[in-house]
Amino acid sequence: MFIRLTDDEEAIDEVFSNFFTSECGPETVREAASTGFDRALWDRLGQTGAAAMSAPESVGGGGADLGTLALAVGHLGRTLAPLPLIEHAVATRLLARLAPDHALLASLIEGTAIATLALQSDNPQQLVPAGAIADVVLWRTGDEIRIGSGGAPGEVLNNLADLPLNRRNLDELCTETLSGDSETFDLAIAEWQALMATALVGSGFAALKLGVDYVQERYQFDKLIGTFQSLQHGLADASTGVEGADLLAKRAIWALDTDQPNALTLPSMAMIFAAESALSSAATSLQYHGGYGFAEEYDIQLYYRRAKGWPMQYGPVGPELQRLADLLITTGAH
Amino acid sequence: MFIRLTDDEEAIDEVFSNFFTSECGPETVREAASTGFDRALWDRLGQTGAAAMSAPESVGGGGADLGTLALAVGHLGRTLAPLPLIEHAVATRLLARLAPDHALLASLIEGTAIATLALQSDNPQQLVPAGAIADVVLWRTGDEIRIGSGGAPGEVLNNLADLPLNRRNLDELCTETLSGDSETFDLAIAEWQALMATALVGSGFAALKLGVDYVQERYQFDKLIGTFQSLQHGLADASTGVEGADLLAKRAIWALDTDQPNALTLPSMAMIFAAESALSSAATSLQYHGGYGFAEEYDIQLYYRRAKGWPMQYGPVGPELQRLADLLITTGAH
Amino acid sequence: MDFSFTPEAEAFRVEVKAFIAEHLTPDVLESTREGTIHNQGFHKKMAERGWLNGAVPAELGGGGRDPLEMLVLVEELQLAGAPIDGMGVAVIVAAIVLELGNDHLKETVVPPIIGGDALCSFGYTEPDSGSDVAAATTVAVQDGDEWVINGQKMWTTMAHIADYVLLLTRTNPDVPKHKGLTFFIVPLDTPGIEIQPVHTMGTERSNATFYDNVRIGDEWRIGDVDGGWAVMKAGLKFERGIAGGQFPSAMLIDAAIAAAEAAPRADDATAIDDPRVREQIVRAMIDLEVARGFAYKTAFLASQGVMFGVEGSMLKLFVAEAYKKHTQWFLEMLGSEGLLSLDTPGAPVGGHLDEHFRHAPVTSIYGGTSEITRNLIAGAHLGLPRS
Amino acid sequence: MDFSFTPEAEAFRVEVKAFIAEHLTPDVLESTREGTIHNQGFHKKMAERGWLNGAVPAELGGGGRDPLEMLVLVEELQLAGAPIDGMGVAVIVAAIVLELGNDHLKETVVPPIIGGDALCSFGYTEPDSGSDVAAATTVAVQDGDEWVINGQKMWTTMAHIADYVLLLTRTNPDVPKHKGLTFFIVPLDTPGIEIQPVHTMGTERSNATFYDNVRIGDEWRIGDVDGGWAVMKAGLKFERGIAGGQFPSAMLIDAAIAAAEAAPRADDATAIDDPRVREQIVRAMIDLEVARGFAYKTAFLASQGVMFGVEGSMLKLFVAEAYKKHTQWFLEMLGSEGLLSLDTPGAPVGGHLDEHFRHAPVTSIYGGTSEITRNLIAGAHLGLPRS
Repeated sequence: MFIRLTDDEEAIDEVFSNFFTSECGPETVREAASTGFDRALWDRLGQTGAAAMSAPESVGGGGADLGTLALAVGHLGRTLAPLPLIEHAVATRLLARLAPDHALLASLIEGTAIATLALQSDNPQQLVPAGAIADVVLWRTGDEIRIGSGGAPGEVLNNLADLPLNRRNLDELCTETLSGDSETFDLAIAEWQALMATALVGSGFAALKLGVDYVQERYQFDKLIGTFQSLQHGLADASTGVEGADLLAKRAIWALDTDQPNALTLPSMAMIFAAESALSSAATSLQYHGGYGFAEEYDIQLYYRRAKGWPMQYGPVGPELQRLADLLITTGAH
Repeated sequence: MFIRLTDDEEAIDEVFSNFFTSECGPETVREAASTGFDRALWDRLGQTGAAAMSAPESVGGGGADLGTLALAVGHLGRTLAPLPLIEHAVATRLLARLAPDHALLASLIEGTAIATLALQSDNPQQLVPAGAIADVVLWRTGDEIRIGSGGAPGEVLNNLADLPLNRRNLDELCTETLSGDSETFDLAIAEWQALMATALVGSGFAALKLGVDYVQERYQFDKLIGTFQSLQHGLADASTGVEGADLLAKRAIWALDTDQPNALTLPSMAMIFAAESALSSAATSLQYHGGYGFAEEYDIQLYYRRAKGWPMQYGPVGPELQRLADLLITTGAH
Repeated sequence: MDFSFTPEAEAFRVEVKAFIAEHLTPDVLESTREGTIHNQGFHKKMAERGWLNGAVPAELGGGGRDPLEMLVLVEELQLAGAPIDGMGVAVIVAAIVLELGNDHLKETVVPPIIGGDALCSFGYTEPDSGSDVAAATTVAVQDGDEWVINGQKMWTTMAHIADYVLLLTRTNPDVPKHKGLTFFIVPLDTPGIEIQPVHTMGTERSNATFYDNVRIGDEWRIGDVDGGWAVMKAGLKFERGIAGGQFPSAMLIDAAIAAAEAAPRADDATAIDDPRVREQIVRAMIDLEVARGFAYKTAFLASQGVMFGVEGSMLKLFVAEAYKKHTQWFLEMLGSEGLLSLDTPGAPVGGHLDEHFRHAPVTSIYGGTSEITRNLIAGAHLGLPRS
Repeated sequence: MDFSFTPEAEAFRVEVKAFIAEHLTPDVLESTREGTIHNQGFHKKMAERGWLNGAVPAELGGGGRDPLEMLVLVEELQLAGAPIDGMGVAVIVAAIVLELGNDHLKETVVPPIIGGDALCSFGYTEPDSGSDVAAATTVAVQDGDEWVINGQKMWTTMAHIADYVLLLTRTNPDVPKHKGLTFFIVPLDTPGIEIQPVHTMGTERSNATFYDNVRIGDEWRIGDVDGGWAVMKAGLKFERGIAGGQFPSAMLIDAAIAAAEAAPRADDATAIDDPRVREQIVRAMIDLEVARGFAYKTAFLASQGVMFGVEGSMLKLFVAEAYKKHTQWFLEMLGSEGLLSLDTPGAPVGGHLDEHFRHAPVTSIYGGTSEITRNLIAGAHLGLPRS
């Protein structure tokens, strides 16, 4: 057991911390609001090797584990960087797993093409994460895993979280079926969930910090509002939620990296809990901003919208909880 | 619209307020803990006419509406009086509605026999409210409403809310089938729900008062704990819940008395909301009592246990919410 | 105990519904998309019915319509999603002027406001004073018969289309803060006023207004010099008369049911078949009934001449907190499709659930945050001592 | 990042499970029904394994077992519902004595406590000082080589079966309150001590203890005169080493699943088929995993020699609030049958869900209320200023 970053991880974390805080301020996020994507930033991230870092070395990737990728994703979450890092990394890993010799892999490793995966099975008209910009899409139909390329619409459907979201007509893509077990796709989904949890945790920490900083600047009734006990308690609860989500997300990432028995359920749990914690953190901080929390000009609303919107890409939480129930209650695995 | 007591109602309310506060202190409640029933108190209540007040005049009752009965039930809730007033009144009204000439009615009006109703249909072995002491039970099997008498077990099954609860083997009672529409039983259920909501609201107000009083007596850190903002906010939320439940319970009672279109759904809504508000009120007050809240010696735990236990007699809330959904979503009646 | 509306109120409800059917056209609804919940044509039509005047107490010379009928009006308008921000301000300003204003104001301001020809906005809040409204620093200094005003206001919603602003100023910095305030009704075309838009994450547009040596005559003052706190309290009092029906969840529930019926789920079901969604809809319905209880009680008390009940505060607190929760539920049940915003192709029920979600947080902030409201309930209702 | 237990810890888990299977007999479980979560035989068996000593840091002369292994121990014991209140107190008292005690105490008190032959109880809380423990008023006055103690303690759980009480007293009333405190270890058979039971709404029995001119020698003092606050902080520090695993919900979830599988619902279904119940069980499982995260982190920090992390406070807060919520859900799903109490005929899963419901509220009170814990997180972790 070693529940903090190793020295190596610390060093990598610092690189990403520097990258995201220096390259992606709130103005970057606002400028990309209508497209959900900053290609120049993507290219710069690609130069750090991050886009391909978690692909196997055998296909030209960096061979890093998810835990290392999660360091970058955490900072993406903190800064709300408009980049399809999660989708691209997960889809690239999936393709490398299923078809290590696939012709498309090279451009994905280079980052010149963007890959994503469709999260719903058997729905050829679904909204795909990064669907507006992805050149390559992987999805599941029945027991088959397919890959399609071409025809990124570019256009974005306006959405709550300023995401590069669009519908993809999967049947119309230039499609091929990949050989491989359908359950490999479950693993990709779990990776997406665990990384989404990681991004949400990052956003939750950042939103909490906005609130904590604001209540230490704002006076009302001749008192710093950060001294009011009800605000202190609201922020303490939010902090507890995000810290708990952080530990769970990290454990989910670890479970995937080390192939633990709960590697397919912990990521889902982490995503569900992180979604609620991040939203609660953003909503609490927003509330304590008073009217300013609602103003476009302040950053907290950016976090509020993404905390709700990011995990909605997966689908409604109700059916996911029932899926977990089927997996967990029948086996009694808790 | 007249949302307060009329002068007549004020007078009646005062009578019941005096009766319950003078006749039923916390020691009365504790003494009846193992039986859930204080027969001497029941007899004294009977002398005020309360037990039969809401039965029609045509069968010898007081002819009062539910709104008037609810005044007594509210004070029963505030004092946690160990009396089967709700069950007896509802069952007596049901019998009078179905069989105004029934031989058992006289003793029910006198209060020498106690009536109740089984809340679950088609379950001959169910736990019946006041089942340990009721001489007469009404229930529904299929489309039939039945009445049975005799064999009150006397013995109580130990339970969370110190209720006179026991299982009744309905098949073994001396039974007859009453003529009348099965839906008449729905009305009795709704009356029970609305009165249960009323009792819960009473208990919620009393529990809140215990908390408000305690925080104005207790010092910690050289401060009256009632000055701490987080406690103030917790109590404000609890108060809002109970006041809201009060208005909803009153409207449910009124809807039954005046045969409104939502007379069969508002009582259920009121019971569900009152149950949560009363529990939240008791739990909040208990928490602010610190360790004493947990001690048998303090009264708040009596409220905490009843707030949870009383409405559980009806059944789990999940299926009830689904029943409401079937009634309300399909008709769009909101 | 009687929760029924009078036959007159029920008849009025029929009238209001017919009015809505006739005048709340798609164009009117569309017009609020620019972010200001006001439509001049619709507002004028309401004024022509005498409904603005109806909300002004009779003893002040207003229409003095039964508060329960005004509740019916607001309830139906809100259920239909009609733009009524302008109405709310108009009624309160007219009532304040009639109670505390001078003849100039009564003659100049009230008739066009009540007639639906002029629009007013509130100028209370400042960048540094939100909850603590009495801390206003916008300064008014007397100069002969005139006042010279300098300062800034935030959240002067509708100021860009309004004729007047009800402006809270500081006229005495040397006394406890709530004793040095004075109110003015300032025509917004007075030189020195600048209006800048404030955009929000909801669809609403508000404004910041700047006052740079704005000169107005003393006839625009309302209430006594340094008597602003009394004006504020009067405004609060009249607010109760028309704010009884705060039912954002009523519209939301309709939208949620429609959206759930169309949202596909596994096995050819839709979200409306999901027990979890059904439970959430029923819970929202229960909360709505609770809100109605508070609203009815508040309106009943107003009809009895009792202006301040704790029910008004509880209504505000309960409705805002419940509404926020409901918007979270009903957006979430849609999964990825729920992300699509207003007027985006394919957005469930036109994206209105997203709109509700974006709008909801401000309802626990404006007009008194939930925290301030809880303080009030704890103090005034429960009698808990100040810390 | 590594969340795995060492092979040694996993081997130890096997040993603990075997121990539990052998020694946690129905009789032992039954014995706690009288309300004291301690069984002397079971406690002694644990001591014989060296597990009490294992939790005492090596640098103090204790067993100094890896905190992660102690976490495994506590986790397994709690999952099995073993009585471990006595263990918790023993370890903390032994460690405090070894760190701050004199030779008399080290020789007299530590061996029997660590050996499982003597039992200790905490005497911190008083009728008027709960959260504000430094406000203790039980007085100790020096009289030659002796101290004379007068006062009263509340919640001296296990005092009626214990040999010692770790007693917080006031020795100087003229200094700031936390600077005038002194600790003693008082043998409970000393004349002048009276123990009265305090019954609770849970099944637990606690005690009030009264001290009437209790005379003890100075050799029973621990820490400096007026140095009680340092002793208190030492105790808090050692608490982290063994309190890592607070998992009441783990047992609860097992009971809830068993109860749901047996609870009939309409159409021949049981509650376990109800999507609402299934969701609640999964949510409780998620909360349990979150709690594990905090517990593992706390134990990891302890194993690294880092004693104070905010994770311990968050663990306490999160677990108590989640547990209360879970007990409400799982009792409620049973409807009327859920009302039946422990050992009542026909009670679902023996009435344990009712027992959990009754017990839960105290978990957000003792050892620091949720309010105090939130204060702590806001101040120490978020850096928010005192009001």
